[in-house]
Amino acid sequence: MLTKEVNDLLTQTTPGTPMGSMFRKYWIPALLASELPANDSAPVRVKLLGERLVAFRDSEGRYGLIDEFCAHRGVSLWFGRNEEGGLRCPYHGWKYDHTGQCIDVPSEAAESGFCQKIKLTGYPLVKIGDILWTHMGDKAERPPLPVWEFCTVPEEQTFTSKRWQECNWLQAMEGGIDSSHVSFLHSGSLKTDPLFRGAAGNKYNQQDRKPVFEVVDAPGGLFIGARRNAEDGQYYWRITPWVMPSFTMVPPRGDHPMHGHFWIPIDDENCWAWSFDYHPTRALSAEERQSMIDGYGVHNQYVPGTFRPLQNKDNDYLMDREAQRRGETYSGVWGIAMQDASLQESMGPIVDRTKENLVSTDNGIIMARNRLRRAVQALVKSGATPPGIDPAHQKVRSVAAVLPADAPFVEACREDLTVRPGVKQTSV
Amino acid sequence: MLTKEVNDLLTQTTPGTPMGSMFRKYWIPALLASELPANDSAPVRVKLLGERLVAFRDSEGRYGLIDEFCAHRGVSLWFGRNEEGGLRCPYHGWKYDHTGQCIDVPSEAAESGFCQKIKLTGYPLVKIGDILWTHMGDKAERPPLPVWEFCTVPEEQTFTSKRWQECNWLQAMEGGIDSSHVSFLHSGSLKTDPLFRGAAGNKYNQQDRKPVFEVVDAPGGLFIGARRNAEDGQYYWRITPWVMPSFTMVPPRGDHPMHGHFWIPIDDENCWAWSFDYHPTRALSAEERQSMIDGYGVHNQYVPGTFRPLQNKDNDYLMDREAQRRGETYSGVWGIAMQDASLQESMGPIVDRTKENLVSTDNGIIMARNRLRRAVQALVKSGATPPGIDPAHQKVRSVAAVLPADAPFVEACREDLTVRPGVKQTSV
Amino acid sequence: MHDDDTPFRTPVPTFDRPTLLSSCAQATTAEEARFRVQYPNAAPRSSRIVALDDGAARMMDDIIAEPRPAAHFLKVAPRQPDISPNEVVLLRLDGDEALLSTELAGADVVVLIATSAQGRRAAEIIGRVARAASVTTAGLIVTADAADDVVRMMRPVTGVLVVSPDADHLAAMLSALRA
Amino acid sequence: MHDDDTPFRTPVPTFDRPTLLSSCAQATTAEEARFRVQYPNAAPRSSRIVALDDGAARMMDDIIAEPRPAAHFLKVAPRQPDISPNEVVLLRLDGDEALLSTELAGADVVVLIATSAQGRRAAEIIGRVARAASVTTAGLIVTADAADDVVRMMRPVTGVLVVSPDADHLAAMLSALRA
Repeated sequence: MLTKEVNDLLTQTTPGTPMGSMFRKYWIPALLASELPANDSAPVRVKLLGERLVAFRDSEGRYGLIDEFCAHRGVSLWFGRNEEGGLRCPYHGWKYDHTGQCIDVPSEAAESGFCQKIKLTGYPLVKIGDILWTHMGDKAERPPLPVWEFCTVPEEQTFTSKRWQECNWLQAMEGGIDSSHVSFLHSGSLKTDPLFRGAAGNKYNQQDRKPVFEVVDAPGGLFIGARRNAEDGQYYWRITPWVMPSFTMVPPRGDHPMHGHFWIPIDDENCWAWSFDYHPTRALSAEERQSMIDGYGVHNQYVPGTFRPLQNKDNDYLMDREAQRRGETYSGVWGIAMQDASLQESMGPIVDRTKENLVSTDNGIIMARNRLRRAVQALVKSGATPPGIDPAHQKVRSVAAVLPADAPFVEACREDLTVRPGVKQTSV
Repeated sequence: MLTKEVNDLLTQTTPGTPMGSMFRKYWIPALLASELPANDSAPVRVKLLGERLVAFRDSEGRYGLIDEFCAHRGVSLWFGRNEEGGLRCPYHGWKYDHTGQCIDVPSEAAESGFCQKIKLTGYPLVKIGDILWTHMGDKAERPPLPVWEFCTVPEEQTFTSKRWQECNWLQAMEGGIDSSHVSFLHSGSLKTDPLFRGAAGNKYNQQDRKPVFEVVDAPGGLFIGARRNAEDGQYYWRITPWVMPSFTMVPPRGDHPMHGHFWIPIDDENCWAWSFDYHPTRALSAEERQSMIDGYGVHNQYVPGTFRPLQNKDNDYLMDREAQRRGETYSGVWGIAMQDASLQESMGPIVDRTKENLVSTDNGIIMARNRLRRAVQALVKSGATPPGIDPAHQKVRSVAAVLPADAPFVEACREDLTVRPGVKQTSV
Repeated sequence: MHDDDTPFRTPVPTFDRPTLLSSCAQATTAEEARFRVQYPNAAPRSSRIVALDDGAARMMDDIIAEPRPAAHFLKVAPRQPDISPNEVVLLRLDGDEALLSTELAGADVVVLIATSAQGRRAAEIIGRVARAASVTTAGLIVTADAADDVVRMMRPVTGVLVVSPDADHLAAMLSALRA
Repeated sequence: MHDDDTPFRTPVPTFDRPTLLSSCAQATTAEEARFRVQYPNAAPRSSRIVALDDGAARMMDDIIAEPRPAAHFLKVAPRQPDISPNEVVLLRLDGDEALLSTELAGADVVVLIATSAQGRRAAEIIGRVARAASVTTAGLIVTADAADDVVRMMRPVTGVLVVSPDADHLAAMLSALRA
């Protein structure tokens, strides 16, 4: 459990909140590059950390992420005309460039310079990989651009999706570092999902449903090791890196692509679950890519034309009690992603952690919360740079390996847990 | 901008608020007469100025507008049986007449006179034109019945619709007196709408997109003149009357019917946009009436069976970016009414006017707000009768005219701005 | 050309449009409205309010109790020495003289107040010089009469004109414009 | 048997599912969340926190300012008389001696804290006896070094292991576990 004060501290990210200030220190995913496919394409509403913004790509291809509402009367610029180097409000024709600077107020003489006095908030948008990244904090303290491996490998080796999750970012993220639910909730999927099945390591998961956890502090966050019995007194280890504030990677299975997540607050009661799949050294096969598009693995299907999952709380996640009974799915909900999301959403928009009853296998979550709390408090107190901003912290991989019984897993896998260009992942 | 205090003063109309008291001085539109088509027809829920009411037409054809909830246990009388001269609650049979007087409590002996002790709030409902009007204020101070021209001409000359708008009444009303957006937001519609196209005056709108405004105080409200350059050094004037609290008329185009609006608070975050079209001296043609029914001009299409616009915030107003690009519509939203409503709703349920940045072309809105503020404060302070109640204030028309360069437009059009029975509108 | 030369095309609204996460449904709730515009999105404006005649000067005195740091309140001086056809001598609140050319430099908007046609010559110069300098002008005529001559004086020199018998519109306008 | 021997079957999501009143849609609103768990749904837990070495004992002293009535804070005594191969002598906060067997009776969880391999023998006994008594064990290693030997000591005797250079995880863990 957490006290109400700490629960509020970690879950609230709107402007002016401590955790909101911390998220504003990082480059975070804002939208898929495919959402702004061409110069002068339709603007897109973006809500991040409680701020209402509109993203657009101007006539010269410059990306802009600016305040959604016109400074004149507060109309949404989503209705705007994206043309001739800026976004024009359709109400009285005020026009803004990609930085949010007002560049035309038709009712005033152009020479008066009135428009120069009007400036909307504007954040940068930078395309790296499939994603447009933004930094919503102080321009003077803008950190280096992100170097996560999944978005810096060649494009044929990577695939990214995002889905709307209807709960606070923290309870979604906690699912990403909670290895102890895999043997239960996702047990059906290990058999049937084309992006998981067939890996040699799967048998350890299914033979030993009581993994033992070790949680090890790392400069950028944590390494969470789950060990199961393997042959000859050795252990099968699945190692999940968590990098602050909200990057997680799932341990690999065989030569399947590696995958992971970013959990980004939309507002305090909604978040984006970003999901990626990539292979460090080879292109994704056509079948793999199609499976990802079809919603297998960590991805999902959508309500057409939206980023809302096809299975959502309004249709009970298309729960199938018969499939649950037959054991094809453990909870009756199809797909890894929605198995997690359905349960996390059912916990409420912001779970009340004063009421939970944690056990010692929850120590990964306990440690992560404590790291977040410490980093936020250090930021508030002394402006300390939070972990995860240093590019070295971002160069991590997950690992699946069989190790001798007494080997400390982080030391034994030091190199495997680090991005090594041209070297494939360590996996079983 | 407005201070928070004045913004609250002007936008809040629930019982006991100053602006709520002012609205309760006027006869206001409550519902379309067609909503109560016959004696003993189904009762209709009506919410006005934050009050929950139910309207019905009793067995003798008397209209009633009474408190929605039964005095016994609070059941909604919308479920009631409208029969035998009253509305009977289906729960325990309490029955009310069209004034709200309880006339039967079955559990009590009729002789006890118990029911005479029970009286729900009841307001008058009077049919004038297509509308049932109500007065929700003190009966002793009931003003003369409304005499607006659009509802006193013969019925074949007039058409009225209403639509639900999901924002505060004031920001909807401000759109009605904001002439400076016409050259932008509605520019596509002037070409294509059958209720606008073809007027000689349209060319002035399109040739001169920077109108100059003059705002002139009038006893009942304002006259807002927008002048554009015409031939031979003359000006093309479009004159919008605003009568307090919320009646506006659009300047006419050619011999097209004249139109205008009432903006009536449902509660603080919703309002009814009433829209009328009439011709002072001729019947509407079948084509014109059909165009109005089809949602052209200031009218709109509906979600079937409701007064909610077919284009609404849940479907992004069926925005068409291709039509926006082709220039058929300026914002991509179809129809004058929904072009306005979409932007006004995007400003939020009650726009925060402390944050806006007005310019001098917004002086019509600035003046109207100041008139409302003064009238409310005078009412609170000394009980002064607000403008717009005097029938003389209601006998106004909008005008479109070409005038000499130095003519004061109100003086030059004194007669044209006044209702003259049997004389058609002044229009170009 | 006539407007109705354009062929009329009826857009066909349909129901098969999805509700996007980013839809207006999310865009207009009371809860999220709290988070709009958390910062000053406009630089302070600098305005000059000029009383063109004696009645206007009295009106102005009535409203300057409220401090408006970005506004200069000015009156046309009774004596106008013949400096230049483009110059007007103005008086600051403290009685010091100021030149129109100095005051216009750095101004965003000039509000001219008139109660009569007394200030015709000054109005003509201020309007002409402000237009040349691309400074927005607004006019407020406060008079209970028909005021034809005042309208004739003010219309050519202002970008927007307000006519009212009530002096309190001046304060409302300045406040609304953040002047 | 291989996992992929199982025939692959694609479930077909459909749209023809009604939203029930009892659907999750109703179950996950902010309003209803207030009404969850209105009563104590868990009995108090009883925990034993055991410092295995001197560094761990100093750390423990730092956090016990906060009262934790359901927790017993214990240190492995420096002198271990040879009572039994299944017994460890512990010291309570007040300096009194307590036996492991006594302390384990009624305990829900034992948290072992180590900063070095100094407490190897005590750790081995506590882990073995706790497992036999079905008492959950958790280990916290607080050390800035690689700590191979401490991991080797703690891994066989704990059900979950946390390794961190920061002492403040102890307080966070105890609080999170309601210890």
